[in-house]
Amino acid sequence: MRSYIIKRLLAAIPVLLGVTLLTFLISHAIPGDPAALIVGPKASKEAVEAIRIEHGLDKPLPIQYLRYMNGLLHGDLGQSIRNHRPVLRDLADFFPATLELTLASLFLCLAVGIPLGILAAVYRNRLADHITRIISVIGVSTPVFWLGLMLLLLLYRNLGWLPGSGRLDITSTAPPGITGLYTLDALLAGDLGLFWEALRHLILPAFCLSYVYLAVMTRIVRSSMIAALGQDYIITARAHGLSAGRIIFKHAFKNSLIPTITIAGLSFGELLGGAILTETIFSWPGMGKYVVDSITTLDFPAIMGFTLVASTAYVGINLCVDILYALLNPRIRY
Amino acid sequence: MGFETHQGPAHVLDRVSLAVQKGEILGLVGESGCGKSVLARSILRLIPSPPGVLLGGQILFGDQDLLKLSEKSMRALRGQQISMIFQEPMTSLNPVFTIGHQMREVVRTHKPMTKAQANAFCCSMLATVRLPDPDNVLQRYPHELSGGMLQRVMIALALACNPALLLADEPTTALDVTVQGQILAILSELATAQNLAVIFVTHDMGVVAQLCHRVAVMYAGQLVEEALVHDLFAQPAHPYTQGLIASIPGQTPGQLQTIPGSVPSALQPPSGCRFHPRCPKSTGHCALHTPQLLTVADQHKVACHQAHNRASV
Amino acid sequence: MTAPLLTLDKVCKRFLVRKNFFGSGRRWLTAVDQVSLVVHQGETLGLVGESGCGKSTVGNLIVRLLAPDSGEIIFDGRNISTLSGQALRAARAKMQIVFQDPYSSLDPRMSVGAIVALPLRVAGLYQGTLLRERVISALAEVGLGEDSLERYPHEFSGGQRQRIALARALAVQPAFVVLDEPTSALDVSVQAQILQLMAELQARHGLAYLFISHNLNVVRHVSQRTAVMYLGAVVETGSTEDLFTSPAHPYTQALLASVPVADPRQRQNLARLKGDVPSPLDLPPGCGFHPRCPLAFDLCTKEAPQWVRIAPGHEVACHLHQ
Amino acid sequence: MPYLILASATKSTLPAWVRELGLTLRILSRNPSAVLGGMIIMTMAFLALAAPFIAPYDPIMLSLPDRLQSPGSAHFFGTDELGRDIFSRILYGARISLTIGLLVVGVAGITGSLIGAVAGYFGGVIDNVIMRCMDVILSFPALVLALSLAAAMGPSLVNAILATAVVMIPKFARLVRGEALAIREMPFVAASRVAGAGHLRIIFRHILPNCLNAAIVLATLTLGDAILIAASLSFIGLGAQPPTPEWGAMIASGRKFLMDQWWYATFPGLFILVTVIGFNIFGDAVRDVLDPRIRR
Repeated sequence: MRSYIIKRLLAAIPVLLGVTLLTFLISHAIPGDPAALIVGPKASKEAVEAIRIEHGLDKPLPIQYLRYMNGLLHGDLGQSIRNHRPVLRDLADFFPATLELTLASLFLCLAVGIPLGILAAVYRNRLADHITRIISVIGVSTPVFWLGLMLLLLLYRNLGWLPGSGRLDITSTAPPGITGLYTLDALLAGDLGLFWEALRHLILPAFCLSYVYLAVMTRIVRSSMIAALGQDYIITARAHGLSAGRIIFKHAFKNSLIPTITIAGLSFGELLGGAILTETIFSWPGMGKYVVDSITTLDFPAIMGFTLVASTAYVGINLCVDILYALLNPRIRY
Repeated sequence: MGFETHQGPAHVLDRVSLAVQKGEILGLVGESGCGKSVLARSILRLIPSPPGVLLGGQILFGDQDLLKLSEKSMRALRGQQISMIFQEPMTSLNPVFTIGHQMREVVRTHKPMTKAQANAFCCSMLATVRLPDPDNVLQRYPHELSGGMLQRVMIALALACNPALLLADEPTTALDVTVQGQILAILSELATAQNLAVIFVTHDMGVVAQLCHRVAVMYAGQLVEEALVHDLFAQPAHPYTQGLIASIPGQTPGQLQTIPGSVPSALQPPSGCRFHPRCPKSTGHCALHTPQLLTVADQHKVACHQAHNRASV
Repeated sequence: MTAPLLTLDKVCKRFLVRKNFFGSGRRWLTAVDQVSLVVHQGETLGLVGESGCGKSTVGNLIVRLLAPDSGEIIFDGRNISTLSGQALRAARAKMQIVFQDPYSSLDPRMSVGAIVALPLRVAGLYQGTLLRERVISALAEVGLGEDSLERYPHEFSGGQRQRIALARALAVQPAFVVLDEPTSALDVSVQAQILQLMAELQARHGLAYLFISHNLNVVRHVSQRTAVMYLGAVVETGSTEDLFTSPAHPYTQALLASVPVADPRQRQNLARLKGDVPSPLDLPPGCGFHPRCPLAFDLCTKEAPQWVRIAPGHEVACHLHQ
Repeated sequence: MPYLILASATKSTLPAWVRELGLTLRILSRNPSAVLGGMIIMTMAFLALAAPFIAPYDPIMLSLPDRLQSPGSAHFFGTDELGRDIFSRILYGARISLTIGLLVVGVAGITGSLIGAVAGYFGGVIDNVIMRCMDVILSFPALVLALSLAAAMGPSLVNAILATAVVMIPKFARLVRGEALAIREMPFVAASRVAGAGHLRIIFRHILPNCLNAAIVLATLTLGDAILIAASLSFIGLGAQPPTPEWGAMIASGRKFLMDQWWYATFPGLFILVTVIGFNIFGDAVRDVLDPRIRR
């Protein structure tokens, strides 16, 4: 098993190289004038020229790539045009908020999506299945940003049940930073009031973000459960007199998990993409909001830095998923 | 033991009546799609409904009607008193659990045993089907064993609780000839030893001739002939059975006898005798009237107008 | 005696099996090991063996869907084992193949007419109405009417599809056809029809067949000569009559004895061999059959047996006969 | 089951694909969700085509006196901050969204399918190189890659469409490659090779036609995603620019007025939702009919 994990880690290296190559090409080869993008729209001609020389943008692309990689290895993702801070430091500041949001959404998805998917598969073509199907079709068809706005309109403006923006009330101060997740940090600090406040702020964005992903999750669980329930070994298990509960929750579910986690890992990309929009709507100070703000100010280095970090995270998640897959599936254990 | 069923809307089984005694191996023969597997599965009520609907009839196990049992008592029966082995040993076991895990689970469902007891019991079961190194086999996953070995595991599992009836659904079709021989030998030996009633579903007349005591021939969802194995091969009464035996190659040199046409669809079976469009002896009467399954000689029943006429003359 | 139509001389084929995704633990699977065979004009050679013994690979090597690693394949006086491109196309114009599964051997997206016409089109032999007529006559030969031209494979039953596959093979008027388990997927009653049809076509066109099958009864019925394969190697060849009545190799003997005879008066001991067919990944040393052979002795585990002629045209590779 | 029976019952002289299309449509017409999805799509297509005739107002022209009016008989869906009729803008927006969807799926579908067929058919090094490139694209979250591509090319609708298409290509390439890998092992391909057929003939005669169903299913299912991604790009300011009446862009400007003028952002979103639902349920139904194997 250990050798499998090591091999899997090694196999991720070319993928990451590919990711850096593509990010490099997007930032250096696609734009008409990369230098102009790096300095920003308000810069003078001379400043553009200076940057061109300074960043070696007049050199051939392969050499530029080496420079770029060298920078990356030293943690240099470029400098933000807006505040002239290193992009990496900005992203690091915003990272915990995004992590808190995505983890909360992931939890919601799994907690609701898996039972719902099983329910739909077991009661296939009955009422429970139809209701689940309607919920999930609406889920995959809803524009996240619009859903967020509608939630704000209803639960914040009209009903006033939940706060509509930020991670805490404006007047509150953040709990002492240990994990960077306010809910967790507040609990660690023993401040239940603050925990409740952070949780209330988290609910709307987390629900908004999870809904799309939840729909995808439900569909996968449903279809892989149906596939598993149609296998010969299910009939064998029935012929051996095992109970329906055992057959569904043990025999079929463990098999259905194998395709489920693969696709769940792939769909994590949708969660990351959705985070961009959700954070924007709910003024959630995470990387997603940061990148949209960067787009408004045409802060190109910030955009590319975010792209790289988000993709690396995505590759990392799928790496974990692969390892989990090997743990669940005896057929590919080495 | 006896049963009598028919299913719809595509009448996969039409008024099939059969009986098996203790210690007897009954061969159920027919070509693909004739309903022989469906029949075997309906006995254990494994046909999902929808789409399968049992329109009528009864399945008597001893004096219990299986069709009237609750799902719970049915479950207690499955694996315990009636068990089943299947055609594809490779897919009949759950790929993500070890053989031992799955065997123990079944054994402990039916018998109060500790894990260690169950393990020892499974080991002894594997030994009775002559699997070498049972301890090791228990720790393996299904994909690590060959088809022949898996089929032995399936047999061991099926016989673990000393059932009274074993349903074998083409258990050797997916195996090589030399391995098939081994499996058939084990089955026949264990059936005798445990005084089992076996329903052996197959399309291979050779296997039937070698293994079974009695044979039932099915065609397009209906039973067309039933006889002791010697009588069936010596004096097949139904033209379909005759054709089936004559079209086995390698029997006699020279021309191979053929049955013209192909197996009809279960959705639109022919009228009257379902075999009449392919039958060399059919008359106008056959197209209109469905023949009954009637006794023509001792323990020999056939559903054919011509055979009935001959018998009554 | 005239020169044989097809000769295989010590043909070998190995496959690289990547044990895992990263290519480490590479192993070779020996599918065909030193196989020599001869097929004469107008005869049927049966090739029998259990699954995984390499018999289908032999068929694929002959029609050059695969290239042999070593050895020679001589067809119609030409060595075709190393040909490629245009030369190969020309050389195999006289050979065709029919596969086991009548459902996947016909492109579901092509009409029957287009399927049968494709080899003729590729060969550039016929065009327009001539092509159409040729296709119709090929279909007529296998008992299918002109109305089947515009229909699609899924509208036909298994037996009819196998007729279409035969029509496609025969359209280019080959001298030799590889029949790779052509009736295994069919019901007994339909199988008999197809066997009958193939015999008629052979008689009419003087075709030579290599009939690959795991079904000994069928091979006995159709072939004049038979070769038995085990684990990639041919272990015995001879006239069908000799081989079935006096099998010389212990494997052939066991194989024949394991076939259930459709006669309840002759009950056999079916369990003649112990164990399973070993994986072609780890070939046993010496004679490949020795781990399962009831008669194996010391030499069998060390040395591969040589070919011995025990009767005219009947040869066996077994130490017992040395 | 009914598929086969119907097929053998039709014996006409029409070309095969017409027969098959007819058959598919007939089966779809018996599937309620296909009918619902189809009706939604057709309604949207009709609104898009007939926009100039139905729309009560000009979608671009300003009318400052009418600004931010709530929905009523004069303006069904109210007006925006420049006094433009939101209903009229939504109708014209349908044209943009449907065009985006079709363009993205067309470009990505054709490019991706060809790439996939070549990779799957030839296998080996060619396959490896192509699929590793696809893997790199797939290791970016879709919206993130589309966003950075669009940012690099500069904010415009055309660039947003291109960026979305690039993101979708690997989906088609993967699917078609998988199919091609299976098809090239089919005996009918072997039979053609024995008959002497070359690579091109096999790719175009066997591989691509047999991938068609799967690709069409994926295309139908992707249409909705494409519309969503493009709308998201417009929403964050990288797609359609003002005054283009694109739905995502409309929601973006409506966001500022959310708390007091709810209608502004609500109606365009409702139309995205309904359109995408239409494509998704139609796509699901097409998948059930054409290809029961692909599951998501």
